[in-house]
Amino acid sequence: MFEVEIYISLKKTVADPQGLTVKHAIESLGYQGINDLRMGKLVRLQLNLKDKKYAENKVNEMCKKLLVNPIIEEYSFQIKEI
Amino acid sequence: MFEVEIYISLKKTVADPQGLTVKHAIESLGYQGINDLRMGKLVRLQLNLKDKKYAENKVNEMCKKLLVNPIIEEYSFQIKEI
Amino acid sequence: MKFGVIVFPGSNCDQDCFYVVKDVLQQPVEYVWHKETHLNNFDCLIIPGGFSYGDYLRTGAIARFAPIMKEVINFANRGRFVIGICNGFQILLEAGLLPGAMLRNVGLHFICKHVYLKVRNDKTSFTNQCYKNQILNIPIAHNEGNYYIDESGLSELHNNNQIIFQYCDRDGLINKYANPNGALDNIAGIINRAGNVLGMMPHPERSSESELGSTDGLLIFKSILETFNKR
Amino acid sequence: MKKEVYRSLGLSDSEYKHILELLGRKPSPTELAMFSVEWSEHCGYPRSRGYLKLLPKKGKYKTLIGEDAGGIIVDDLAIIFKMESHNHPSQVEPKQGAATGVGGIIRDIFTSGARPIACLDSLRFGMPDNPQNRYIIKGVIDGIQHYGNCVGVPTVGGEVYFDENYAGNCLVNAMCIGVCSKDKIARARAQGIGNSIMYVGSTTGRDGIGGCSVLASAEFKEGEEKRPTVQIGDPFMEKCLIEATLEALETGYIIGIKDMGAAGLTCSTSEMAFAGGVGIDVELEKVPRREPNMEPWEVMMSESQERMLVCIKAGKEKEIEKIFTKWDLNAAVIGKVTDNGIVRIRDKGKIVCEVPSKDLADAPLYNMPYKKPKYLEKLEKLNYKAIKIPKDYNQILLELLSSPTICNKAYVYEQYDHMVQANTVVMPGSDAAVLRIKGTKKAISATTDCNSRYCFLNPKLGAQIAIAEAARNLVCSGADPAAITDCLNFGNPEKPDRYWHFKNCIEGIIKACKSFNIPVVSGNVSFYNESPKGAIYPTPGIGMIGIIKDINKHCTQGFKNKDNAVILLGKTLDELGASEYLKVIHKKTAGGVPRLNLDLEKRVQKTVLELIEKGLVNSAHDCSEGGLAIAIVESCISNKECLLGAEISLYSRIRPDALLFGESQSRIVISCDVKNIEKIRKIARKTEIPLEIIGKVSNNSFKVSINSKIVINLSKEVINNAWRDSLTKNLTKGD
Ligand SMILES: Nc1ncnc2c1ncn2[C@@H]1O[C@H](COP(=O)(O)OP(=O)(O)O)[C@@H](O)[C@H]1O
Ligand SMILES: [Mg+2]
Repeated sequence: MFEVEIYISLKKTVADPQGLTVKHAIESLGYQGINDLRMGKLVRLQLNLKDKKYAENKVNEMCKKLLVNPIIEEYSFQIKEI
Repeated sequence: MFEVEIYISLKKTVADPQGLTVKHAIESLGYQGINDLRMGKLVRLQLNLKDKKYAENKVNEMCKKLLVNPIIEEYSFQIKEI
Repeated sequence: MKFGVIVFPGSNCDQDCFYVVKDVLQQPVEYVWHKETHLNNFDCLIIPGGFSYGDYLRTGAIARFAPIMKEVINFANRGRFVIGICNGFQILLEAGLLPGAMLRNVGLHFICKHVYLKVRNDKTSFTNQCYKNQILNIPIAHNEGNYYIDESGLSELHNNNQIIFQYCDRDGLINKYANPNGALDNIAGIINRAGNVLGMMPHPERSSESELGSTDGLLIFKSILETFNKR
Repeated sequence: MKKEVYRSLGLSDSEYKHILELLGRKPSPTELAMFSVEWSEHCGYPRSRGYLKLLPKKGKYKTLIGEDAGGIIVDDLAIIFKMESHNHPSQVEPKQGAATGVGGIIRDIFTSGARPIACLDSLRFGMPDNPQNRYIIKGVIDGIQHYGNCVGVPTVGGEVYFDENYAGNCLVNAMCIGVCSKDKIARARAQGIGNSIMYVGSTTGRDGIGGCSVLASAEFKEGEEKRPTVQIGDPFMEKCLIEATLEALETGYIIGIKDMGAAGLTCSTSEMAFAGGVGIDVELEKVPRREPNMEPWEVMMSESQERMLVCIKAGKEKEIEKIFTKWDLNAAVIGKVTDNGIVRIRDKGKIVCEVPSKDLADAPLYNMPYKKPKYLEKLEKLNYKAIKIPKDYNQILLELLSSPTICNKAYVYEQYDHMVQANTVVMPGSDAAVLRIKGTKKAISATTDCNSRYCFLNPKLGAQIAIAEAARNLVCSGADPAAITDCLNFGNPEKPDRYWHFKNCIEGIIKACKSFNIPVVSGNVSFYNESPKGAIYPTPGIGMIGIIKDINKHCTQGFKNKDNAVILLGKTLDELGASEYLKVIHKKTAGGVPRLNLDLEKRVQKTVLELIEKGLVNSAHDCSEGGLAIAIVESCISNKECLLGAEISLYSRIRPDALLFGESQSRIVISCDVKNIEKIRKIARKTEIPLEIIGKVSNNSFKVSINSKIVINLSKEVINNAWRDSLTKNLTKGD
């Protein structure tokens, strides 16, 4: 069994107005020194598989097929046996 | 300077319709063995601060004040000097 | 001319499209359930607006895998007419029938209001009842209408006259003030290279009767009918 | 049973004693939990039912009353509607609180067999200059757009008021209207011994059972985390549920159906049994669940969203199940109808509840003490002379135009899909929304109204004005006012001053309804709207619908053509009390509420309706917050594509500020072709209402003179700028 965390975010070349808005909101609370802020998606799932390599392949597939739109997004993930 | 990744997700006790729908979608693509899937938010930011402890405190504050509603959400974060 | 309206769970403009085709355009029309695996002699398919699967992952991302979509793709590849409106446009993008992707509106809000569109290409199967640079009044209602495509894709669209509608102001000026959602080059609707698949964010089915304040949307349905009848 | 247990469930000592007497034994934990919600204000209305009974039930149209939502019959159609509050959840989790409020009211409508065709939302917040308030305001709007847009029901109208007294307790009242053929109305009851009880929709989790966690610590496990009382709405599921339910109702095999709202299964089982005069047996382990190891009372109390209970003709379960599974929804037979009038719940064979439905559903009724609050006497008295007459009316007008309660609300309603279903003929931005009914010439007009400052200063009159204003708004769109739903938001009813407000508001509603011959077909009570700073203003929100006979004869508030005559119908009195002007400019909430002559009001409305039906006017707009000057400005700049001005000449002996900004009732500003003036005059003479030609529409500036002296002269762009983006600017501060 694996616990997977997939991080999906907009490509650097794509503007992220939501990130900007959140950055301003934080700054208006008086926090300084935020250089860059980008919003993304987090997908947490448990995979009932045995082999780690195989599981990684599957996660990559899911991302490419469904979870991520490569025109605008990029992703990375972490996988951990539990 | 720190790079911070904040992971925000719905509390375990709160229903996650979005996660459920995505889980079904992945399953209907033929993937088996997904036990649980929950959607969340990812906030990536860079903090121009010196002290790690201090930076951690600030991130905790931002989460509590603005980014997270503790009634339904929980969060964790990673912080890394860059 | 026989129309089909695809129904995904979460579609919510399916009944409006159905109504306009049947009662205003007065053409035969049927619903097509997303779980179907074959299509019944349709001449034109409408992929309606709404929130297929709640738009829960990304707009259109899940609907694109519905069983019927294989058939829709075949149908389009055979040169038949497909029109995707709003969520339907988003689904066509995800399915790769049209190039590009949709981002969230720059203002980060859902926007529902009447806007003006300039007809950039009046020689298509979907616009032959309009004249070039005609200004149409058609409403939008979406959260993700911020059209995005990379540079080479964009110049390809321009070079092939695939940009059909651009957001403009009442006087036809295309500028950032007339851009409701941040879409690249004010793009509101595009067609594929072959010219048989149209995707547009505005809702022609909401502006096809004078009671609702505008009949400009009907021009699009009438254009398709005209193309079909001429064939 | 320990006192602490039932007390913290909200039951009093005497209520607990009453339960012991009813049962003749000690209640099980499940039963105790069920009693506690059924007898709460939320379900059983023990502190308000006595007064609600008095609301008029008959009017111009045949009424349908007594189910979850009520309605009227118009020709062959049933028009069902209701308004409901979701204040407390929205205060703690604005987005989801508001979203689930919308979801709940929509379910009430389609479980009556009607397709939801429109929503409205009546909102009250603290001032937008405070970041905490802004967070709530934006979150609530986001929740409404998120849910409403996704389920495909247009949000066509509503209201937003801002006042500091709502800062600690916002109000989110959502209204939904549905339509069906009158012989397709579904009932919220179980009937027919042996028929099946089916559960449909989303799964059951431990949502919203926070209040009952005491049962766990007392009887079961210690120290469980207190559950949030906010649920996450799933508009996608609800959209599927709407379609599946309406499809299932078409079969004719559904005997009864009820939404699982507050208190979920408890409410739906006991109330469906009670309404049908039957009993219901339920096997709890058959309930589809999201979480393992749920206690029986957790399942019974869960407030998981998007679920319903259905009573199905025996033998037809498979057919109904097929429809729901086609939409990928859960459907499970969990019980059956019995003849003993008892709600009997078994969990894995063990009986955990066995109570007559009547005992649960027929909550006790309390007489509450009431008393007029002392501070009112002081507030009522206002020394007008002490209020300085301003010098620069230009500045005052601009300040009012940009004040949050008066300024343009497009920031709100443009985030709502107000056109889906393609029926919206008059969109938000006019006095009332107008929806066509496809296949007929008729249309429905709808509005929500309540000036709670009036109700605070004079509840009885304030409530009457809310109804008069709602009717006036409908009339301005060309509709004949037909029926209302009310959403009664008040503070703690156990405090006599709060209860006095409640009682007087109800009396006001009754008086106005009788006068207009309009029934109250549905409604909702929300008490305990308090924060540490005190109670909210009493806010009896009125949702009203009207019928337009011929859709081609509707009207909107904006001026259409330059050189049209501007006419004021009704009379401006020398009154300033309780006005927005006093509050915004002079920072005063005081004075007598504007007078209301119901007879004059009705004649003004009748006149305007006749004028619209005869096609004699080009616009009609009532005077409300901000008075005559604001009403005329709004008519000038309603259409952003075609701003107009006006030249207005007033002659009067009352104070200029009262003349311009006072909120005298029963006034409507119309515009018309000059050639129609005489015809209009004749009709007004017949109905004996005051008529005054006060100027004309222009293409330039907005100019007002009083007794031949110019007091306001502003370009149409300047007034437009003050009004149009003010709310957006206020709310995006700090972004
Ligand atoms: N919360 C809201 N949701 C939708 N529409 C709204 C909301 N608030 C105001 N509106 C719309 O804005 C317009 C002006 O509202 P309001 O000033 O309250 O009108 P009135 O004073 O005539 O009752 C109306 O068309 C109303 O329906
Ligand atoms: Mg009004």
